[in-house]
Amino acid sequence: MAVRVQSEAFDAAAEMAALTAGREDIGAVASFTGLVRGGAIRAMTLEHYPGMTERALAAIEAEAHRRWPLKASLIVHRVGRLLPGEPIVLVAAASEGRHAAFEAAAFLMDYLKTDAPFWKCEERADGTSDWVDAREADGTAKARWG
Amino acid sequence: MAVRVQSEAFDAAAEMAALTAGREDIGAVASFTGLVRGGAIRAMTLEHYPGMTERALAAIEAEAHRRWPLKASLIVHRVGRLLPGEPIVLVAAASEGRHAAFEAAAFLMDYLKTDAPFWKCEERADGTSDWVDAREADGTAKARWG
Amino acid sequence: MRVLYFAWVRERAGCAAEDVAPGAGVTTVSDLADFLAQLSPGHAAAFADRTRLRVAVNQEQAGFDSPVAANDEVAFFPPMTGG
Amino acid sequence: MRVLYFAWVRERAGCAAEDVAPGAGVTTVSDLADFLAQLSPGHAAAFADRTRLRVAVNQEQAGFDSPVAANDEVAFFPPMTGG
Repeated sequence: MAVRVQSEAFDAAAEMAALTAGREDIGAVASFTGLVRGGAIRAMTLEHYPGMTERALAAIEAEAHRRWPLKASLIVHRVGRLLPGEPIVLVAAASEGRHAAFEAAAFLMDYLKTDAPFWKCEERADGTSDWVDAREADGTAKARWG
Repeated sequence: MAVRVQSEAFDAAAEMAALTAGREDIGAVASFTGLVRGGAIRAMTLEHYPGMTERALAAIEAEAHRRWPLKASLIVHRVGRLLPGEPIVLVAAASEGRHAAFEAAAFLMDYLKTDAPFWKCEERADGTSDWVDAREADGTAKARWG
Repeated sequence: MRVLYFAWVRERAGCAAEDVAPGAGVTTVSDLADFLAQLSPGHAAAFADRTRLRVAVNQEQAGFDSPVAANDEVAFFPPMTGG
Repeated sequence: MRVLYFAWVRERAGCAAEDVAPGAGVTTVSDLADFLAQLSPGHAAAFADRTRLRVAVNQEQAGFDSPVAANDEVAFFPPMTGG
């Protein structure tokens, strides 16, 4: 179990490799990487609530371990100004079988979206910028876990 | 879209990095890595049906692209003799949003399990070896996609 | 009482954090919001539509009816948009 | 007709591939299985329980009722266990 919040870029590949390195008890790793999309967006700045963020992420990760028999897990979330193509978040869940791994990774993302204190501000190509509105769909996605 | 069958080890991290390299239109990448579990197993040998395997994997990948708006995808599956801790399979699905990516990655795995001509033979620690039986749960998992 | 603001709430309030002593009449988050809203026009704008605000008391999600006390850390922010 | 065997079906049949000419009476996979089963005791063992076998004709999944013709590639194998 590990949770990190950082402004530095992360190497999703290396993070996932580290998750299973030297382990022989992991049969399945599901991961999710969220990236900044370009197009109308020139950059994305992520603000967070230091202290509460780490607590919230650790609580979400602990809840995933309560619900599924996970062998390992990881949440890495960046803050600060990110450019299109850069990774924002990585979650990974490792277990014996694939269903637990897939479900836990989706669960981590759904809860992170609604319960972890991060806020995105988009800089658009026309020079304006604005805070991203929360999506109702994210509340719905969380609700499916009961 | 890419499908590969190979006896060489693969670097799941590098494969995933290549999937999004230079892209600004991908917001979400979900991946799954299956690994050989140790414990009672000393090694796992994967046999396949050359020709049909590639066709089956390409058909599964094409079906995923029909069902979800994917920006990229990847299936890499190893054959030959693998040791505990080694990766067997990597699937990844990239899209704008996370739900399509998660669902497509799970779909790829469920179909691969039942429709791609691979067979596992386990070498146990006691020196015996045996072909792995198909799991009924894999048929159930595939059936949920309709 | 330590009050924190994030995202556009911070921008409207004009500060990221402030220490306030709202007095004994302020016993809930709602009371505190009433008190903060009259500190400046920016604060008033920040608290104009409370349906758009979320709250944490001592770094745990809370509601406008949650109690607050003198040594609490209370944060106001929009719905979260990470990930 | 090219016949392929995989996994324990290959081990029982004693070969991975063989070319056969079963004659005009063999028009379905089921007919072909009957023909192959009498080639050797190993073949008989391979085809003893057809509920445990899966079939592909020309590298597409097929059934025991699927038609087969002289130039087809027909493969017999257990349910797949990849991934």
